[in-house]
Amino acid sequence: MVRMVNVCKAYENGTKALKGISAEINDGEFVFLVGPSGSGKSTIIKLLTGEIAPTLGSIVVNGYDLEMIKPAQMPFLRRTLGVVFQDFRLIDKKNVYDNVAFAMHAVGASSRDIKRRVPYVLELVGLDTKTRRKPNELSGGEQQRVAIARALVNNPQLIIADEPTGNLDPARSLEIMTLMERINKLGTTVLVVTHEKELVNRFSKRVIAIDNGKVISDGMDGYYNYET
Amino acid sequence: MVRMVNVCKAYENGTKALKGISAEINDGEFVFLVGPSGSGKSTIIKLLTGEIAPTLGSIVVNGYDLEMIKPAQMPFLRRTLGVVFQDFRLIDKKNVYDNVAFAMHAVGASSRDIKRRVPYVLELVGLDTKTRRKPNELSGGEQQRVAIARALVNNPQLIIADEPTGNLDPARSLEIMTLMERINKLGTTVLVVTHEKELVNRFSKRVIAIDNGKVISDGMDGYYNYET
Amino acid sequence: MRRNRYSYFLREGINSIFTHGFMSFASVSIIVACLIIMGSFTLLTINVQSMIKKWESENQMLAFVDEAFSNDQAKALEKDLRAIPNVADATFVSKDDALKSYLSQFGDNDLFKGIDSSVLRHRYIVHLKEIGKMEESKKQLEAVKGIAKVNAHLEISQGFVTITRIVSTVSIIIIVILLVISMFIMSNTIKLTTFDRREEIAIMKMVGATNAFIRWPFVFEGLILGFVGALIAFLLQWGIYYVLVIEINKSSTMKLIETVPFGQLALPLLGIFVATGLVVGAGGSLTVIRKYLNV
Amino acid sequence: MRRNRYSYFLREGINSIFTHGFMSFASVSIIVACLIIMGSFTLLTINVQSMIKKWESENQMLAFVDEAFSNDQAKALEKDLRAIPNVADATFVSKDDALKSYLSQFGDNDLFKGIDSSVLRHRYIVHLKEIGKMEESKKQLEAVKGIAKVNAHLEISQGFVTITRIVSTVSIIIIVILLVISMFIMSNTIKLTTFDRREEIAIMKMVGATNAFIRWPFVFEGLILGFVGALIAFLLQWGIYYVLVIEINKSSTMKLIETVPFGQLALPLLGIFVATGLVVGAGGSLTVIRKYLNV
Ligand SMILES: Nc1ncnc2c1ncn2[C@@H]1O[C@H](COP(=O)(O)OP(=O)(O)OP(=O)(O)O)[C@@H](O)[C@H]1O
Ligand SMILES: Nc1ncnc2c1ncn2[C@@H]1O[C@H](COP(=O)(O)OP(=O)(O)OP(=O)(O)O)[C@@H](O)[C@H]1O
Ligand SMILES: [Mg+2]
Ligand SMILES: [Mg+2]
Repeated sequence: MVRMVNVCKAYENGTKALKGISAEINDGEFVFLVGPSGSGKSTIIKLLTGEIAPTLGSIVVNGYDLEMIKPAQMPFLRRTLGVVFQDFRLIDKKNVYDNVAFAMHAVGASSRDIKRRVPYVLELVGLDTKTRRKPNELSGGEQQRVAIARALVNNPQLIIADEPTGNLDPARSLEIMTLMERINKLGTTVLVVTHEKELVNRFSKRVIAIDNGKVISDGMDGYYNYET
Repeated sequence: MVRMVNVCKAYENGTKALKGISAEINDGEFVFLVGPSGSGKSTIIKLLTGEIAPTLGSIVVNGYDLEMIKPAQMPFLRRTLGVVFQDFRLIDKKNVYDNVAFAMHAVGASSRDIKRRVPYVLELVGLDTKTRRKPNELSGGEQQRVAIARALVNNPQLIIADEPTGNLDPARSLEIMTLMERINKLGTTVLVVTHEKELVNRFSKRVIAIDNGKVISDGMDGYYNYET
Repeated sequence: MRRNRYSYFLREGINSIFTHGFMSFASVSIIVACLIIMGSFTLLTINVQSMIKKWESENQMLAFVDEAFSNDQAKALEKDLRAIPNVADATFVSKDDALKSYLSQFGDNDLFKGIDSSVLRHRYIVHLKEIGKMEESKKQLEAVKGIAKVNAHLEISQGFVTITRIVSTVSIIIIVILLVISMFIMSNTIKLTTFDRREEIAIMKMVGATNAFIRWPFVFEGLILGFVGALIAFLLQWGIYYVLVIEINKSSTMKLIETVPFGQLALPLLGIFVATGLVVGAGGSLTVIRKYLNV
Repeated sequence: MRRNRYSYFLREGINSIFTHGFMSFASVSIIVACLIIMGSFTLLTINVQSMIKKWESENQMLAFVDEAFSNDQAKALEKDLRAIPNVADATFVSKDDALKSYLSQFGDNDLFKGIDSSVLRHRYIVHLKEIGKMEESKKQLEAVKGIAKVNAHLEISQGFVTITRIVSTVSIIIIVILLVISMFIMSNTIKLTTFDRREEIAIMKMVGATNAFIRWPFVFEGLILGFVGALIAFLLQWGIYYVLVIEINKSSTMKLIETVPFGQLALPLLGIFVATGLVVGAGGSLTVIRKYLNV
C-alpha cells in the first residue's frame, strides 16, 4: 500500500521536481505512471524507495511512514519492494546470477532457496543461458531484464518498475508486462513507469499521468492520455 | 557511406553476436535498424565506430577501411560520425554544456564556434535551461537528449543513434526523430536503432531488420516487420 | 545460520579481492612498501643500540687497592667488588703486572726507566653492567674496605649516556613519525581503492541490505589485504636483512658492525607487521564505508 | 591556435583536480607523506655527517721535537709543519708546559714526583684537515727536519674512517631504498587516483579525441599535483626541522648536537622535492593513461 499526501520535492540545485503529488495505491493494484520526460516520475520512485527524502508532504509505503522511519529500518522497508531502476543499477563486477542472488542474500535467504529461485526468475526473463556473464557483456535489453529479475526474485509486496521495457523490443515488452500482470494477479501490487502508449492502452489498467510535477489525471480507463 | 560485407563478430566469451551481415548505406540515406533484444544491433554500431573489431568480413565507413585503419587515424574516422550510445556515455564529472562542448574541443574547433554552436544544439533538444547540470542531476530522458546533442554538435557526415528515444515520451520521441529527418534532408546520413514500431512505421524509411545476428529483411517499405 | 552468514561474507570479501584485482594489488603493494620502510628503520635502530650496548660494556674503570694490603689480601677483595650490583666483572692486576703494562706502553720514553713497581698499587679492572650508573658504582667501590681510590672516566660515562639518549630519542621520534605517516599512507590507499565502490554500496542498500551485511565483506577484504601485505612485507624484510648481513660480513670495513641475528627479531617484527596490517586494512575500509552507508 | 590548445589543456587539468577532489587530495597528501619520509631521513644523514666531520676535526696528534733543539729552534718549526697540506693547525707546547700538564693529570700519583721537565721533549699538537690521511701526514711530519717522532693514534684514524664509511654507506643505501619505495608509492597512488577515469577516456576517444588531446590534461594535472605536493612537503619539512632544532637546543643532553642551519639545505631540498614531485606526477598519470588509450 502506497499513500502520498501533498508531496513536494525540490533538489539541492533548486529544481522543483514535484509540486504537490497526492495519490494512493491499494494493495493488489496495477498502476501505470506516465508523463513526459522530466515530469518527475523517477523522482516519485526515488521517494518511494527512500533514496531521497521529500521536501514536504507525507509518504507511507507498505506500512512504513517515510517521515518517521529510522535508518536502521530502511532495509526492511526496501525488502518489501522490488525495484527496477531506469538505469538498471547492476553491480558491474558480479555476473548475472550473482547480481540476482545478491538480493536474496541481502534479505537473509538460505542457500537452498537461492539455488532454486534464481535460475527460475532468470528463465522467466529469458536469461537462463547467460547467467555467467558480467553486465558489460550483455545487450541493453538483457541488462534491463537482469534488473527485472532482481526486482522479482524476493517475491516483494510491491513491484516498482521505472521504464522496465525502454530497451526491449515490442515482443519482449509485451512478454514482460504480461508477466507483471500475472504476478499482480497473484496479489503483488505493481507500479510501472512507462512511455509505451501502446502497452498502456492494451492492458487497460489504472493510469496516473503527471506533468511538470503535478498529477494531471488519474483514471481507470487505461488510456495513455498524454498526447502531443 | 557505410559498406559491410559478410561481417561476423564473436565476443571473447564465444558469443556469436553477428553471423554474416552484409549491407550498404549510401550517403544521404535514412535507415532504421530494428530487431529483438540481443539480436546484434549494438554490436553493429560498435563495429562501425571502431570500438570493437570484426572477427571476419570487411567494413568501410566514410571512406575508412576498418581493416586497414591505423590507430592514429581512428580519431579522424570518429570525427565524421555522430554517435548516440544506448547507455549515453556522458562524462559524469562534466556538466551538460561541457559534455557537448568537449566533443567540439576534441575536433579542434575554435572557442568562438563552440560558444555559438553548443547552446544552439542544446536548445534543439530542449535542454537550454539545464546547461549547468551534471548528468546525475538529469532525468533519464534528459541524459539521452544530452547524448543526442553531443552527436549532432559537430555536424557529422553520418549520425548513428542506438535507441535514441528509449527514455523519451512519445511526443519528445517524435520531435527528435523529426529533427533527425530534417538533418537528413540537409545531406547527413542517418542510421537509427529503435524498437519503436510506431515511429518506424510513421516515417516510412528504409528498414533493416536483423535477428540472431543475421539480416532478415531490408526494405524501403518503412514497416517494422518484426512481430510477435 | 549465523556461521553460514559469516562464511558468505568471507567468500564475498575474497571474491571482491579478485574482482577488484588492480586495486587489491595496489593496496597490498603499498602496505608492503610502508611496512618495509618502518621495519627497516626499526631494525636499523635495534642494531645501532645493540652496538652501543656492546661498546659500552668494553668501557672500564680502575679500583686501586690500599697500599697497606698484601698481594693475597688484595686478591681477596675480588668477591667484595663483584658483590656490587652494577659490577659486571673485576679483574685483579698486581703492582708488577701494572708496571709491565706501563713500560710496554711508554717504553721508549726515558720517563719510567728505573722505576720500581713498589711506587705502583695493586688494582682491579672493573667493568660495569650499566655505564649510566658509573658515578653511583664508583662511590660503592670506594666504600669497599681496602679500596683506596677509584679512577673512573665519568665524562666518558656521561658521553655514553648522552649518545644513548640521543640515539634513542631520535630513533623513537623517527619511528613514531614513520609509523604515523605509514599508517596514513596505508589507510589512505585502502580508502582510495574502495572509493569507487560507492555505487556498489548504494545498489546494495537499495536492494535491502543492512549496513552490517554490506560492511562485513569489506572488513574481511581489508583484513585479508592487510594480512597478506604484512606477510609479504615480513618475508621481504627478512630477505633484505639477510642479504645486508651477508654483504656487511663480506666488506672489510663493515665487518666491524655486529648484526643482531634476525631470529631474535622475527617474532616481534611479524607481530607488529600483522597488527599494523590488520588495523590499517580493517580501519581503512571501515572509514570509507561509513561515509557511503548513509544512502 | 597552438597556445590556445595548451591553455585549454591546462584549464582542463585544473578543472579535473577540483572535480576529482577526493582523489586529488589523496594524491597530494600521499606525495607529501612520502617526500617527508625521504626528506627527514636525508636531513638526518646530513646532520650526522656534519657532526662526524666536527668530531673528526677535534682529533689531534703529537709531533715531538728533536731533543737537541732549543726552545726557539723548536718554535721555528711551526711554519714547516703548517706547510704540510693536510695540517689544519699546529700548536707549540714546550717541555715545561708538557710537564705541568702531566702533573695535573697524574698529580696524586707519586710516580711523577720529582721528575724534571728535562726528561720530556718540546712538542706540537697537530690537527689534521682530513683524518683519513693520517698515516700519510704522519710520514710527512716525521720527514720534517727537527721532528724526532710523531705520536699518532692511527687506530683512531682508522676507526673514524670506518665509522664515516659505514654511516655514509648505510645512509646512502637507506636513502636510495626510501627514494625507490616512495617513488613507487607515489606513482602508484597517482595511478590509483586516475584508475577510475578509464570510462572518461573511452568516451573521449569515441568522440574523436586524439591520444595527445586526452593525454595533455592528465599530464598537466599530474604535474600540478606533484608540484603542489612538493611545495607542501617542503614547507612542512621546514616546519618540522625548525621545531626539532628548537627542541634540541632546549634539551640539556641534546644540546650537544650541532644542527646544520636549514638555510643551507633549503634550496637543494626544494629542488629534489619539486623534481621528484613532477616526475612522479607526470610519470604516474602517463603510465595509467597509456594503458587506457588503446580503445
Ligand atoms: N539529482 C537531481 N538534482 C537536480 N535535479 C534533478 C535531479 N534528478 C532529477 N532532477 C530534475 O528533476 C526533474 C524530474 O526528474 P525525473 O527524473 O523525476 O523525471 P522523469 O519523469 O523520470 O523523466 P524521464 O522520463 O526523462 O526519466 C527533471 O527536470 C530533472 O532535471
Ligand atoms: N561485450 C560482450 N561480450 C560478450 N557478449 C556480448 C557482449 N556484448 C554483447 N554481447 C552479446 O551479443 C549479443 C548481441 O548483443 P547486442 O548488444 O548487439 O544486442 P542488441 O541488438 O543491441 O540488443 P538490445 O536491443 O537489447 O540492446 C547478445 O547476445 C549479447 O549478450
Ligand atoms: Mg525517469
Ligand atoms: Mg543494444
